[in-house]
Amino acid sequence: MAETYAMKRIELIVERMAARRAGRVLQESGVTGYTVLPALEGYGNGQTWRRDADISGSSDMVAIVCVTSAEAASAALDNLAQLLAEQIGIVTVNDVQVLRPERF
Amino acid sequence: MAETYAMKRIELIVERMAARRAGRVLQESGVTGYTVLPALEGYGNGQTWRRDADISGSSDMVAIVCVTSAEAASAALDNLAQLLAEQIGIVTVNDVQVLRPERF
Amino acid sequence: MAETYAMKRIELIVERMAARRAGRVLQESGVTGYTVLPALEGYGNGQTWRRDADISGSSDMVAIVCVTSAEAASAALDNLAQLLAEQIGIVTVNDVQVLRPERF
Amino acid sequence: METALATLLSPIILFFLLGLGAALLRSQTTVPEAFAKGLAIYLMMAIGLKGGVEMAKNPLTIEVVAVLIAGIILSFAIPVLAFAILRATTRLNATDAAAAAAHYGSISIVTFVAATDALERLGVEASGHLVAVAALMEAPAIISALVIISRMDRQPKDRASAMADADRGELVREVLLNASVVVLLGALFIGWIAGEEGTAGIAPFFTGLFQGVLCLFLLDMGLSAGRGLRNGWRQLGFGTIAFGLYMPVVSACIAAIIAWALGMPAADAALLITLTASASYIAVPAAMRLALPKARPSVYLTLSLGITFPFNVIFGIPLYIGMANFVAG
Amino acid sequence: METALATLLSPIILFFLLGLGAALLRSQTTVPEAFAKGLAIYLMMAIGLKGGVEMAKNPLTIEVVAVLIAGIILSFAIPVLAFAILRATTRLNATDAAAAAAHYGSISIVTFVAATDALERLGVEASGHLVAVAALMEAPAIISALVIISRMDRQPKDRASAMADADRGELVREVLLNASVVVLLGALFIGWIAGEEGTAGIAPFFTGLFQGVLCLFLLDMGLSAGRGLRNGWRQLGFGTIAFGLYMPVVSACIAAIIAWALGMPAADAALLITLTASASYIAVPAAMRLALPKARPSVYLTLSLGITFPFNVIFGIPLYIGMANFVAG
Amino acid sequence: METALATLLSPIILFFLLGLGAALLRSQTTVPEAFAKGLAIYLMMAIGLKGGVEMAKNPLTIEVVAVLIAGIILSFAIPVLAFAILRATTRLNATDAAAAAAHYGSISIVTFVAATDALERLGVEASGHLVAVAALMEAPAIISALVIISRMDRQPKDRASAMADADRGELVREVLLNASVVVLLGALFIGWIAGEEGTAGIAPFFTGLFQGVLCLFLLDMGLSAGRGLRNGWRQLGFGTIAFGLYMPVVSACIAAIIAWALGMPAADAALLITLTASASYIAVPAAMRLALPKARPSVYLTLSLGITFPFNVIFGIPLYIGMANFVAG
Ligand SMILES: Nc1ncnc2c1ncn2[C@@H]1O[C@H](COP(=O)(O)O)[C@@H](O)[C@H]1O
Ligand SMILES: Nc1ncnc2c1ncn2[C@@H]1O[C@H](COP(=O)(O)O)[C@@H](O)[C@H]1O
Ligand SMILES: Nc1ncnc2c1ncn2[C@@H]1O[C@H](COP(=O)(O)O)[C@@H](O)[C@H]1O
Ligand code: NA
Ligand code: NA
Ligand code: NA
Repeated sequence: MAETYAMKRIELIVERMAARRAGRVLQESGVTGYTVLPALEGYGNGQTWRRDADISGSSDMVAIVCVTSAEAASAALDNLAQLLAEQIGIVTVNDVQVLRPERF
Repeated sequence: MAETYAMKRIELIVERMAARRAGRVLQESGVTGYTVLPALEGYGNGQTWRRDADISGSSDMVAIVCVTSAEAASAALDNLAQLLAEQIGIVTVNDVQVLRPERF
Repeated sequence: MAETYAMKRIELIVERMAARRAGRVLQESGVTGYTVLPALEGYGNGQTWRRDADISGSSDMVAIVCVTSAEAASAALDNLAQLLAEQIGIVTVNDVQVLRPERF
Repeated sequence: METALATLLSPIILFFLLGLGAALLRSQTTVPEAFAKGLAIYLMMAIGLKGGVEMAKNPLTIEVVAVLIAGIILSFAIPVLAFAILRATTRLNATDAAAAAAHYGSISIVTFVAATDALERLGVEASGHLVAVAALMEAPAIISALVIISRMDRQPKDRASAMADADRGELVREVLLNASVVVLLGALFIGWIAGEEGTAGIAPFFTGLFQGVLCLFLLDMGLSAGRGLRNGWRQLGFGTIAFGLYMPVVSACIAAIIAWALGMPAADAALLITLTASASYIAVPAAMRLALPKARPSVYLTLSLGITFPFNVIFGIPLYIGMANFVAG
Repeated sequence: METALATLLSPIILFFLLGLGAALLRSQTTVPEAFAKGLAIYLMMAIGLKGGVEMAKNPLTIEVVAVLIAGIILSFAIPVLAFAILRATTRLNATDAAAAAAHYGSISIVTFVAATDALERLGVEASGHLVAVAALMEAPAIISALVIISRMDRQPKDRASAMADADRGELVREVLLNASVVVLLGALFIGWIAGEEGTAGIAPFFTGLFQGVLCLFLLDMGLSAGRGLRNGWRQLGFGTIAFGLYMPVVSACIAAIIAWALGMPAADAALLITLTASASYIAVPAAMRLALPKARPSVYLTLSLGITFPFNVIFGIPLYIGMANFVAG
Repeated sequence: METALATLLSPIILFFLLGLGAALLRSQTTVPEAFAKGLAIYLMMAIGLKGGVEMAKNPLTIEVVAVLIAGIILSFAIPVLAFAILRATTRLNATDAAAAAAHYGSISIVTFVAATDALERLGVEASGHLVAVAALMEAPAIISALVIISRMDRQPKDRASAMADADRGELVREVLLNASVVVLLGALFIGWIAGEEGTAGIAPFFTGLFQGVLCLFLLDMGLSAGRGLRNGWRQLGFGTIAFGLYMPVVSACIAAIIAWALGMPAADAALLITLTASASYIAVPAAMRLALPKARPSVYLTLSLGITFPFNVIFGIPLYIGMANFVAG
């Protein structure tokens, strides 16, 4: 079996307009990459939103996935706490195994 | 490092037409929010589907991500079992760390 | 509480043009299904890309999610290592709990 | 014969064949879903407006109402027949058979438009209220299929099979207020009250471009039908495939008799026959995923989109026009 | 009265009402986001080109410049007034009030176009430079709202509230180089230098189709407004809802006085009044998510898209045309 | 000179410059991908139909066949030359050089259309079969580049570098049945058999709107090119950037000689020269991701989309028309 290495996977679900800011926070925290996925609809706080049903797009969310080392993940969490105090969003971290650890 | 708290991440991959029903099941199970992501294509049961190649959209799937407490997750799994007996879909749960546990 | 079973969740973030090839690798490794999610934008290697801002689509990435047994996951990792040596992409694996293990 | 050739040489049909061929050759050409959905809304607006403007020219007579009612009855009735045939001649289970039957009772708006186009190439034009007939024939077939299934299932429902209230509400809205019903009837009404004069400013968009947009849409339909056929045909038995070919003709005959009984003019009869013969591939599949999730899309969609739609568009329409000329003659 | 009826019977407004009604009845009809965004770009190109071609016909006079400046001043000033009113009459906090105020200072290009369409139905046409006014009125209101908030917040900023340089850069680009400013001003400039002759080849697309595309877009606006209203109205107090109805009229009166002072012709005055009365629902919400993330979209968007936009399109435009005739008369 | 000015003042080019400028100023304006792809399909249908209708007017002569063959040979040959130049003058490795070379052998359909538009502004029209030449020049360059690379790589292939059968199948379909080949050739064929009369009903959509849609598409091309240039130019050495500017002229000279040898009329020669000088930015990048994944998109895409495309559209086309007039004179 291919050898695997422990890393962290950060998943940030955040408003679309805050995605760029979140990306900068991640970069400053030392991660080497991240990927932004679109969301279609969602529920929170008793309200639902739906991308195609709101021409202003002001409730749109995205999911940002970032695989990174434990240190960078820890720094990222510290820095994201502040962003999340201001913008709508949630963040999760969990352990994952990766191939090719030198990539992160 | 920012303090983190244990939560569950539920990921439900389900047909698009069942997403609303799944959302209602999650809400009834006591989760505080969830986000629906679109899928482009997929494979299962020896068949592939592709969003842009099927004008009827009848095979389209979505991924529903829900971060929630262990209790709500457990209730959600019970309730989703029934939905998944009828509609096409799979569900996974895993442990994650979050900031601001009061949000869930 | 509904009984759950241990499985692996593979997440592959890979260029869109390599998604089909990755799908074939997964199928050959014995997984029973996977789902491809689109990405909007991303960052890596000091460069950002953005789907709507590049008419050629040549930097587009997708996320491939695959829930599968430990054996199939191990085979998939072996086979993906080779694909990832040629194409741009990263792969993560983690433990998840599922309902209805006979589905995988 | 001449009709058949004229139909086949229409660019609309040629683009359909192009898509069909490309998909069968496994080309990865696709029309993005968001773009195709936008075009579909455009087409329904254009069809509705045109029908409404035509309707405004004549008073609403008792004959018009009779045709509307006939359409609704056909939509309710065809699924009963289709279900009986499928159960008798194929090995499909009750759920799959009911779901497929619903598709044949409902209608395909693109087949309707292709027939309108074929009529125009022959120099005739049908009445505007046929658009209303089309809109009204969408939903009854779904209700019919659900009644069939609930009759079969007489045992007391446990929690799993009984539908929750919220789920039922979602289904009702999907059946009665789906995009094609809303846009088609809404645009019909707008065309009707605004009239020819009121819609003159929007005519270049909705009338001038109609045929061209239809070409693009039919390219996409061809791509979808070809892919559906390539993936799905192996799952269908011979009896089921045959059903996809003769059922439209059976429906057409029934509609022809009704058109004759109502004394409909030839062009109107051709459209009523076409609507009855056509099978849904957007509204009904969506409703079936909600109402009968156990029914397999690979069965009903391959039938309606992969087999019946190409059959109707290529061979059916000239045949139905011929039948209409016969019963109206 | 006649104006009001003519406006209401325009297909554009009827499609808006169709969307509004469908969303209030909880229909799931939607226009895909990517398609709607594409149409929005088309509309802005068409508006800009038309304005530019008109502008090319006349020299740039001092009167034109005066109107441009008046528009900018109105966009800066209205938020100050709106903020004061909201703080005095509602329980909205400063951030929510400032964000909402920014929307009312900025403009809605669709309301502008609906007014242009209403004028054309009455046989009058406004000057091309009003398009430039529209483009220039987008951004100042945002700046105004941010100044208001920064004045309120006198305590020394900690790291959390001070904006990072990169964040500020993003905001500035979003405010000054957002899609509608770029496309509107760019197309205006292109229309201006290419002129009627240079744009003849593209006229069928940008002029002929304009009204039809607008119908499709307004169907989507109606769906959005109806959904926003259904979800959001419960979160607004009575005072806030009332604000969404009287604020456009207040703004309109101010603009009418300025139009009178500048001696603007009636059609131009009608558009300046409409712009001032209209509230943004695309550019400003996006900027507010960046600049004032704590302001609640459910407040400002329900106000501008759910209340003020329908009010303006249905009742406001005839009123503003009437006011313009009065002050220009 | 006059030609150059007429080209630069075309709204098509002006919208390209608008997009380019906005992207260089880091505006976040974008045209949604799904919408742009839909427009691209429209454009290819329109181009194909027009070419086919033109071709139907004249019999297929030996001269036409000669031009088709010349195009295919050019597409095969240019990558060999481009590869040699890149290896001699830049530090690109063999894979990057081969991938970039493939782009220059293949064609850009938008550059082709911009040249057609420039010719029309000068009052001349080229023959319909040049569209067929465009379609046939897409793929050979890709094959050529793959042959070059496989020649270089003489060592026995291990499993990693040998392509699996399924992968090869996917590549072959991507090269021979990609969307632009399918739609372009399909529409050409449809236009050819339906003829002017058969396509009259769809002419308002495909002919009337063509230039307008092109403006919207070129706005998007400008945004893409500007962004690509801003992100990518730092990764290219001076030699590589220079290649993006002189290579199209080199290719143009070769094509001009062939056009002269074949005795082509000036307008046709201008298009053959333009095709040869143009570089692909959709079909070839996609094929390269499959066939040569190690080649860097930031190199070949910045070259073809960020440097050569703007050069051709702004400066190249007037030059190529001049060259064509010279060799055909
Ligand atoms: N627990 C959660 N899990 C996943 N997504 C969530 C969760 N809570 C909120 N969201 C997403 O965030 C959006 C805003 O939530 P809220 O901040 O609660 O209004 C929702 O509409 C969802 O898309
Ligand atoms: N193990 C899996 N992991 C991820 N997605 C899956 C899996 N199995 C099925 N799917 C998704 O569910 C769809 C239907 O699968 P099936 O029910 O097996 O026909 C597939 O096309 C995939 O998109
Ligand atoms: N650590 C990571 N986590 C998530 N996505 C990544 C990561 N690294 C790279 N990516 C994605 O892969 C793309 C190419 O990355 P690279 O190979 O580093 O140029 C990026 O633009 C991201 O979309
Ligand atoms: Na039917
Ligand atoms: Na305003
Ligand atoms: Na070339």
